[in-house]
Amino acid sequence: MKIFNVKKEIIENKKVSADCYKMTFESKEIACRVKPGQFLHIKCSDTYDPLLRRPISIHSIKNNVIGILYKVVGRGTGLLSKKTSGDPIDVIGPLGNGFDYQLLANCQLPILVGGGIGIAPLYFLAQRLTEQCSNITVLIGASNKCNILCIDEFKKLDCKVKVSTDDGSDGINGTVVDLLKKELVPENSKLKTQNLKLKIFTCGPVPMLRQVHQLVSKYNVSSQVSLERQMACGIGACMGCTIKTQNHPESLRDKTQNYKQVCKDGPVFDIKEIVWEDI
Amino acid sequence: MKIFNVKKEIIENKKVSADCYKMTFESKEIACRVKPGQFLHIKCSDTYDPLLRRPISIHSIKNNVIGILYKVVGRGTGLLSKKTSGDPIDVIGPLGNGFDYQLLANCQLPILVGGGIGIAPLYFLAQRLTEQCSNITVLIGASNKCNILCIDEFKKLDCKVKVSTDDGSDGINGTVVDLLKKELVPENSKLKTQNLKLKIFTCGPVPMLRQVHQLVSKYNVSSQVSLERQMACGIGACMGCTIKTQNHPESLRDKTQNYKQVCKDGPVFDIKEIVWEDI
Amino acid sequence: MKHISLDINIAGIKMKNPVIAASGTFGYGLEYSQLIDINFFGAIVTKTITLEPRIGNPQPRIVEVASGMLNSIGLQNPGAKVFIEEKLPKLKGYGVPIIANISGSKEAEFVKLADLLKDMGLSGLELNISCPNVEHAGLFAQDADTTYKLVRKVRKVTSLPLIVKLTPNVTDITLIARASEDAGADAISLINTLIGMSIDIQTKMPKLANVIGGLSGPAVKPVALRMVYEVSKKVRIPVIGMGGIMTSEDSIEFLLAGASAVAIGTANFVNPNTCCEIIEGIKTYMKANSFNKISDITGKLK
Amino acid sequence: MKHISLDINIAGIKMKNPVIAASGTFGYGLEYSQLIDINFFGAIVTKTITLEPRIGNPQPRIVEVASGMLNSIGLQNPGAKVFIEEKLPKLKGYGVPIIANISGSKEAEFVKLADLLKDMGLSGLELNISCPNVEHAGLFAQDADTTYKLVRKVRKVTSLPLIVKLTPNVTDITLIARASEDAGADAISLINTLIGMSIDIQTKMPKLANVIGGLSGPAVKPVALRMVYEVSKKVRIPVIGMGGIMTSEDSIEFLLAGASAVAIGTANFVNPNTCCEIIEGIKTYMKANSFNKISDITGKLK
Ligand SMILES: Cc1cc2nc3c(=O)[nH]c(=O)nc-3n(C[C@H](O)[C@H](O)[C@H](O)COP(=O)(O)OP(=O)(O)OC[C@H]3O[C@@H](n4cnc5c(N)ncnc54)[C@H](O)[C@@H]3O)c2cc1C
Ligand SMILES: Cc1cc2nc3c(=O)[nH]c(=O)nc-3n(C[C@H](O)[C@H](O)[C@H](O)COP(=O)(O)OP(=O)(O)OC[C@H]3O[C@@H](n4cnc5c(N)ncnc54)[C@H](O)[C@@H]3O)c2cc1C
Ligand SMILES: Cc1cc2nc3c(=O)[nH]c(=O)nc-3n(C[C@H](O)[C@H](O)[C@H](O)COP(=O)(O)O)c2cc1C
Ligand SMILES: Cc1cc2nc3c(=O)[nH]c(=O)nc-3n(C[C@H](O)[C@H](O)[C@H](O)COP(=O)(O)O)c2cc1C
Ligand code: FES
Ligand code: FES
Repeated sequence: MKIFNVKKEIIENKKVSADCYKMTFESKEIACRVKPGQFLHIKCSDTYDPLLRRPISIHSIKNNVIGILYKVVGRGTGLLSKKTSGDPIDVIGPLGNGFDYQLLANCQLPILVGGGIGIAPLYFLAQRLTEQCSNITVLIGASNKCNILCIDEFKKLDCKVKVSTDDGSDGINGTVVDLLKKELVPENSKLKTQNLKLKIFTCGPVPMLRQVHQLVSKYNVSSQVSLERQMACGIGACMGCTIKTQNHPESLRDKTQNYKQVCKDGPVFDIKEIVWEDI
Repeated sequence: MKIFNVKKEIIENKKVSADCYKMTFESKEIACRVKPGQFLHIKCSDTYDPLLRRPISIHSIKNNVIGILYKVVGRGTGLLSKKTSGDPIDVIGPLGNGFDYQLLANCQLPILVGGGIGIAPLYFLAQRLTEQCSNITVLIGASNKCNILCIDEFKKLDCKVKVSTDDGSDGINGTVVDLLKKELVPENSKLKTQNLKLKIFTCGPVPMLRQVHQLVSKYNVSSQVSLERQMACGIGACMGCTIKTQNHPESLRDKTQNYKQVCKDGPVFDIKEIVWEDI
Repeated sequence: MKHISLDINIAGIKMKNPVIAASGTFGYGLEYSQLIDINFFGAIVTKTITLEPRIGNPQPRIVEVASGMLNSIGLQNPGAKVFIEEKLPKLKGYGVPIIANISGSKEAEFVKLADLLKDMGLSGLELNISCPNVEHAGLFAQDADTTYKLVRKVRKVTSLPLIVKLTPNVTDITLIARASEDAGADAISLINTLIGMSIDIQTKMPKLANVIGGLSGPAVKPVALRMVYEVSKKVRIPVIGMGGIMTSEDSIEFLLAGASAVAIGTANFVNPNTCCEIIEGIKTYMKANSFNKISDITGKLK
Repeated sequence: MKHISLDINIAGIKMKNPVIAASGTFGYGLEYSQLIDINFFGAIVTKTITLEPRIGNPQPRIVEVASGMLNSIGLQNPGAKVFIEEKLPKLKGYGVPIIANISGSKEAEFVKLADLLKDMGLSGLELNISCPNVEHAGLFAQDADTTYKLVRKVRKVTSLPLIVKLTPNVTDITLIARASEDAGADAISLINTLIGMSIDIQTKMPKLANVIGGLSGPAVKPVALRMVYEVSKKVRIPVIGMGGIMTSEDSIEFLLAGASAVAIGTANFVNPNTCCEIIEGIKTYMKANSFNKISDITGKLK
């Protein structure tokens, strides 16, 4: 697969919540190849401090305009947030494998489960899913009302949106896993009679993903998860971002096969593939 | 003497020639204590790259507004030039000793000799000299017409301004040392009969200063020179910026007395004090 | 105007320019081929290969520090068999000399591996006797005698150009370089990473699961450059300089200090186009300074 | 709520906090007193003093590098006599323990100087056996035996708290630290600067007139931290950690790694207020983590 290092001008970089920003720029090369779940490796500084690029998922594609949604957590994202329209931006992408979102005709119902900034890649996924179906459910978890992201955007795509907040300031009082539980338990029997299958796509902090894993294991629902790791190269060369996965058939010959690279083999994995105790 | 580390907002930072900028900010603490020839130690970046501060002379004082005039030559000054009005600036000052510009009543005629960006500290000196006399001559040397700095400002102070350019695009075709030669040779006899003494203040690149030194030694004219050195602390603590000076009477007891610190004992020296072969 | 040539011949390895991809930062060459034309390189050194597959160290393995990074990959690699059967055939399709970087925890492993790799169409072998991310009491390259013995044994089983890669974590690197030369090395690579550490003050735990890791990037450049300068004055075999090279200016510093070629590691992560830019930059510098060949620059420090 | 105390006692030197001004970066303490209140410091270590005045190395002596600087000051100092007669009386006026840092090119010079300084009201002596900017074959602190002998002799002539400052330019710093402890040192300071170099590719000359110089600043922090961690596990005497400390977070990393106090060098140049900010930052951290005294942090790495 072809990967590009493009240097573009920022179209817009605007604050969308207390600590999140949305940035857009145009790149035909990337836009016409990228799949939901793939990410970009972004240079945040022209100096050696900070030195490394930062991985950020693709949040939206509209024509050739690429959108990213990011949270300011440290120096790299801090510098990114200071850039303004017209400033240059240097990105490498598209990177990683992306979600496998081909639905089996009408018999699969997608549920998108995003915790915090984990919602970022799911919006682009929803954009693409609407081309196939109209039954998308989006579960958004946030610490409080002010930090809920993308709710209007998802509604505009006609998604069924449900919200949870840790402090109950909006939606249900609880976590996005509580929301998911509700989708799974009662519906499950209904769906079965209609011969429908849920398909879950999730991204968020590790503790949340671990709970999602427990839940979907219990109900045996097909789930894909987008993971994060500290990255250096982002392209599969440095072995910095490995993750332990379930035993690979080849692992007798080559035990390294049990370790995958989040940047290249991921960031999206089948939730069952990951050895969750090892994260 | 009291030194301050002030954090202020930039009032203005504007381009004044192809590669020079003038920045202003307000600091009462510094403004009410500073002498011409003193400098500031300026933080150009919030990151560790570049790490050290950059020494820049005080170019002008108006009420409590401090002006600096700087040339973009590398990363530090490059970053400085990108700052805009309202951005924070972190400076330490006033540092160094400054010019000794008390004139002996009316019997001393000041000549200010600036090569390139070396003109920067001389404007502030001219501001202060006008309080004492009205006979200031300013010699400005530049590579070409577009790089001549401050000509109007000096004229507004009623200084007699003469210009040289390396390519003859303005003023005389030659260097500022050629200009100075003209001031010294013919005038010298005239001045003597009037019992007037020239007093030279100069700043610029080392090859130019060396020539000024030769010239003024020949005519035995009192001259002060502002020098540059790579600096770390700027305050006299690190011994990074030493310069060899003529034998000190104490040097038998302590030979380090022959070495002065440009940041603390300078940057202004009597031109005769410097061992020019050693620079 | 004379013809400017960037060709070099290091220890019998013919390269079209002196810019090499450093071990461990370029995988097996194939990953970056989706993004850049790897035919531009003077040579490619593979990620370290060991006899048996290694799963490497636990996560996290990477942490950024001021002007650099720490890594504790721990030589994760699929082992010699997979390398020979799967990686190498693809790599040989490129028009670039391939240098296999090998390591082991015992002398015998190096020897066996060198023997295994001798007729595989490789352009050279680099002995990584300096990886800080594996457990044994001290690195081979921290002791001149140990280095001498190891290199001597490997030398006996292979006629491939033999490059020995040294660690900067020593009192006097020239002693280790001399020992390598005496034992029959054809070239010296330096530096591998400096051993460092970083702590998360909130969790009170080391940021790397392995506690310590190897420091690379611009932060180490002054140390690397000094060591290249010291070593190149003491050995007659060529020195491949590396450590924090980000630009052609950095590369030229290493050449002036005495390196015959340079290798680029961490910079690939930051700017995958670094090597191409360096090649162009060296060319421009040669033109401006009337240098016709790389050896005109090597060691020309005044 | 319990009372938080930053007091420490290092080798008999009572400090009101563990933040020390590092040798060579704070002059004789007086320069910075025009700008900051130096009474805040836990202690001040003077610029290295030698028996005779030294004019130091030629210019340029300083060059900036990525996240750090190289210096080749070469121990310029006015000598013991001027120090005792002019500098010390002023310094003693402050309410801060003064530690004199001393050096020499021969063992005998150290001994003589230590003897001279023993009844001068100093709080301690730091032996700089690790300055890379003076010429002799290797630094004292690059060899355990040499270190042992030197420290032993100095120990005999002074009952002042004796701190030995080590160089990071060694294969195994724990050996040198152990030798110092065995010889009677009361504390260990580390690290001095890493030896580095930088080249001007236009003039083709080293950027420092002395060719090599000492690397300091954030670039060296990972190496310094690792060495503090290693050494503090191997010696019983306290370790003073330094190398690239810019913030209270950095300081706390050193404490967690095993340091009993920290010293601040290059950071003073960048932000003269660093030490005060660090003291405040450590206090805040202690509150948040329910630590009551500095020794609650020291070595608490999980
Ligand atoms: C595939 C992938 C996709 C991502 N997509 C998004 C996204 O769409 N929006 C978003 O806001 N964030 C995303 N992240 C996380 C984002 O990369 C980190 O928040 C960012 O790198 C932090 O950089 P910083 O300099 O601001 O923080 P730092 O000051 O470096 O560190 C702050 C925190 O961020 C973590 N962090 C630092 N560097 C990385 C890194 N390279 N990878 C992962 N974590 C890191 C640190 O461990 C630390 O906890 C993604 C991460 C990955 C791996
Ligand atoms: C007392 C004093 C007053 C000065 N006043 C002015 C002024 O009013 N206007 C002005 O434009 N310049 C002035 N300079 C020069 C100015 O400090 C340097 O141009 C600046 O530090 C370069 O920084 P940089 O990061 O842009 O360049 P770098 O990328 O660091 O280097 C570019 C060039 O600048 C030189 N340089 C770098 N750092 C220093 C330093 N700390 N001191 C001296 N030279 C350095 C380098 O040797 C190199 O040749 C003054 C210097 C001194 C010592
Ligand atoms: C992530 C990473 C992995 C590395 N792996 C290896 C390796 O497997 N074998 C080896 O000899 N050197 C390895 N190195 C060291 C580099 O080849 C190089 O010597 C060092 O990083 C200094 O160069 P740099 O600053 O340009 O990166 C690795 C470096 C990094 C950053
Ligand atoms: C300009 C400069 C001068 C120094 N002079 C001395 C010295 O005279 N004696 C000494 O023991 N250490 C000296 N050092 C080393 C520092 O004390 C300290 O060990 C080192 O710089 C690492 O700390 P830092 O990164 O905080 O600067 C000097 C360091 C610098 C930067
Ligand atoms: S980040 Fe380098 S292999 Fe994944
Ligand atoms: S710059 Fe530190 S003494 Fe002058």
